[in-house]
Amino acid sequence: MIRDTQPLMMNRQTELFRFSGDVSDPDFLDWICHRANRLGLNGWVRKNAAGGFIEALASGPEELLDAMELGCSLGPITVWVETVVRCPHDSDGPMPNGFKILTQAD
Amino acid sequence: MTISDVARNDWYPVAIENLLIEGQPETVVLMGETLTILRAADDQIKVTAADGSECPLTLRYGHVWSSIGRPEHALFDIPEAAEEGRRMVDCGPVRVKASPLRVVENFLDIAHFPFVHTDILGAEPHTEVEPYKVEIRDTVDEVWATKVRFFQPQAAKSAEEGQMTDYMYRVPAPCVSILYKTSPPRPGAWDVIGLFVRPISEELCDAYAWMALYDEDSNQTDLVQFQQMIFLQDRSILENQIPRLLPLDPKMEIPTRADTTSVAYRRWLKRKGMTYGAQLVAR
Amino acid sequence: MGLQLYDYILSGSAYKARLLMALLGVDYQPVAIDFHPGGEHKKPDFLAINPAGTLPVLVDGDLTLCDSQAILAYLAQKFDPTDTWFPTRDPGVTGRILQWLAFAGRLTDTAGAARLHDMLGRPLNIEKARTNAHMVLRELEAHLTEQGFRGDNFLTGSNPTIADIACFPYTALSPDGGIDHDDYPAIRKWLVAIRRLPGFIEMPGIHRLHDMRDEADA
Amino acid sequence: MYGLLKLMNAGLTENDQGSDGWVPVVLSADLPVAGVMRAQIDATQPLDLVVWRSRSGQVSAFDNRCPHRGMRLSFGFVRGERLSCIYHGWQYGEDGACRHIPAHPDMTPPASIGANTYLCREYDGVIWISQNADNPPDLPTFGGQGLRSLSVNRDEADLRKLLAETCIPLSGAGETAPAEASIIAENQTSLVLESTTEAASLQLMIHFQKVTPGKTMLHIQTNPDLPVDLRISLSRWAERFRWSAENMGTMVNSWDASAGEMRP
Repeated sequence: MIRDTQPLMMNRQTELFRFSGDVSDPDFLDWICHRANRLGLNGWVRKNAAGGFIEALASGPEELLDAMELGCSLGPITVWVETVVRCPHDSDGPMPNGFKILTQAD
Repeated sequence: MTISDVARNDWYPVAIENLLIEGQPETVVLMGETLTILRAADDQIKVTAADGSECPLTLRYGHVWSSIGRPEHALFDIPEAAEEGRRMVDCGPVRVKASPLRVVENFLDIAHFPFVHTDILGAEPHTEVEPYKVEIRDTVDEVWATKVRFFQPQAAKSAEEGQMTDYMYRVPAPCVSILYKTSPPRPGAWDVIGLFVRPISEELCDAYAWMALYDEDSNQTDLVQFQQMIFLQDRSILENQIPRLLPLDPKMEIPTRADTTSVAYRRWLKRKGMTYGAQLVAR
Repeated sequence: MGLQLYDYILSGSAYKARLLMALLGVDYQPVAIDFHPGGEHKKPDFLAINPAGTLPVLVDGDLTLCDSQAILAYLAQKFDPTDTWFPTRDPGVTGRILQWLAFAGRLTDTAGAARLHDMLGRPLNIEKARTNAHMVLRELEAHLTEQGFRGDNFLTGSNPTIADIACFPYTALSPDGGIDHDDYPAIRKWLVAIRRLPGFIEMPGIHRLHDMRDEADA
Repeated sequence: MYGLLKLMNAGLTENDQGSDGWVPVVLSADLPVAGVMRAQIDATQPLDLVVWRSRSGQVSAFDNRCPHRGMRLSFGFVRGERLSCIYHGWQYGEDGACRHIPAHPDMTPPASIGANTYLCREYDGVIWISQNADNPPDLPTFGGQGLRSLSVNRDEADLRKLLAETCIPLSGAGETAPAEASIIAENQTSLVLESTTEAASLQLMIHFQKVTPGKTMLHIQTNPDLPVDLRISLSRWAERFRWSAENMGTMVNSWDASAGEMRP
């Protein structure tokens, strides 16, 4: 069903999330993407193979970024998120419309 | 199904100590097993399994606690129970057709007060949940939520107007939640309300409320019935949440900051491997 | 000394008396009896007041009434100057009201018993109780459907009477005993009509109608 | 001459394939303004739905599960054009989109947070639900009056068979020769029973809702403007039909003398 996009009255902000712990299940990326789309956030998620963690850039109102953190900190049963680190991100570049998974090639 | 060790080897409430009458055995079901509780002629209380074997026993906080496994730890401590001047109130078991974990989770929630406990614990338009602090305290292996504040329309019988009330929540065991709340007669002190849940099955439980209050005036039965009123307002919610098990994967849900305690509780259950009463894959 | 009501907060029968007194604006002194977990209603002090050991009990001076339907009739006769809650001038009307007061007893025995089983763990053949409760609710549904054809919103006419108050609690509370209202559209409308009465009070298991607090829609 | 009213357009023929995908869930009159109800539909994927009517009269249907924490929305309440969940008061518009989260009152929820919606149409006195957006409603037209809905603990197929095979006097007591009713039209969702005597003609349209296996809801409409006593008779006929269906027997072929009289 197509819905009108509502104007978000709140201040949008962009944050970089780092999820670490036992996060190797590749389905976790889909899970995060699904959560971000559900929350109407823009951005991307990718696996940081070198660092062994997942990182995501998400843009939206603060309350929804909090909801993003909460949902992902629990995540699917195959994953244990030990820590979530969030830091503000000054992004000059354009944010993707919607939320997507970046592959290693991206 | 197999019951995970963490669920088996824990303590659960099986009776109210004061209500056990000598020579009159009571039977209850704990995670599918029938237990018999008896106060013998020598005033000793015993809990026996269906095969006749004796079960572990602890008498504390007005309740008889037992287990179908072998608890390696003592029952959690509630230091306030030993404080002088408090009044202990046993509110009795209420049966709920829901996962015991759902019952505990609901007890940790404040955002429902204006809609479910209208004009008692909350009232519109005072619905905002301010940020509060939640942590898993590794040293004691407990979930704590502190600095919780919420508008209460009538904090005490004498109160004319509503006010912000302070709360703290503590989860010392998967099926137990303890609430600390500003004591109206002693603003600097906390009243303590515990919810002790006995899983009958994964989707059915008995919940015992217990209170340790600073209150010298109220009639004991009035206190019991106030607590029963609150809990019965929650019961129809608990029996109508889908799924009946508590999801450990929140894919079908949308927790927000007001649900921080709920998420911390579920994370803690997940880490402990407490899967009894939990749904592992979201549906 | 005024009215005293020996009361239990979770009792649908005691709620009948509380509800009618609220609707009539009658003051009373509630006396909480520890039905659960204490079983105080079966102990000597209470049995001295009501040998049957049931709740509620209404005491008004020298008079003690131990049946919720009788309490409703008494309260309406004594405190309703409009004579609408229990009109007795027309024998046909009176007869029909008494018929529904008796019917209320069947609700208590079926849906009320199922609720005590599911909520407080009282022993019962629960499947049988639920089946019988649905049979009773079907009768109520059929009657309310016919009342609807007549343009009447309540059990015996266009105004509520003690018949409605007597049948309301255990019908409204039946989901507490695993008996939902999905099959009963006329009952659903009737329950809402009672909850909309001025002066209505709730009890645990019967939430208030939050829609009565209408907000400006953004 | 109320009984001689003809169906303006029964909308059904023997070849009619019916309105595939549309399921009747309630008579319009049984879902008043600000009404909220639960409807179950037995399908390949069984549905548990909330159906509600806004202040302005609009009807909507969602999954009966609040996206926040799974509470059944059928316990909720309607204010204005929104349905609120009873648990934490999350509000949803008729399109299912979340409009307000009371715990975070200053935030405007994004349109992506919403309840799962179904097509919901009010048509000719009945509220219908469909999962299939590609399938336009082709619903029966009857122009009648809602009689009542009642649940029967039998499968729809059994009920149709029983209705087809059984001699069912629809007319009231006092008739010299109670007429037999026959099915004059039938499709996948509904059928029309007609009973004609010299004095009167009666039609009942029955819409079937599969609720759960072994349980069917009948939503019954009649000719418009029937007198009260005849409507009572027909309501009691429906009760007798249910009794008969649930007891596996044949229809009791006598009219309840206590039922209303039909006076030409």
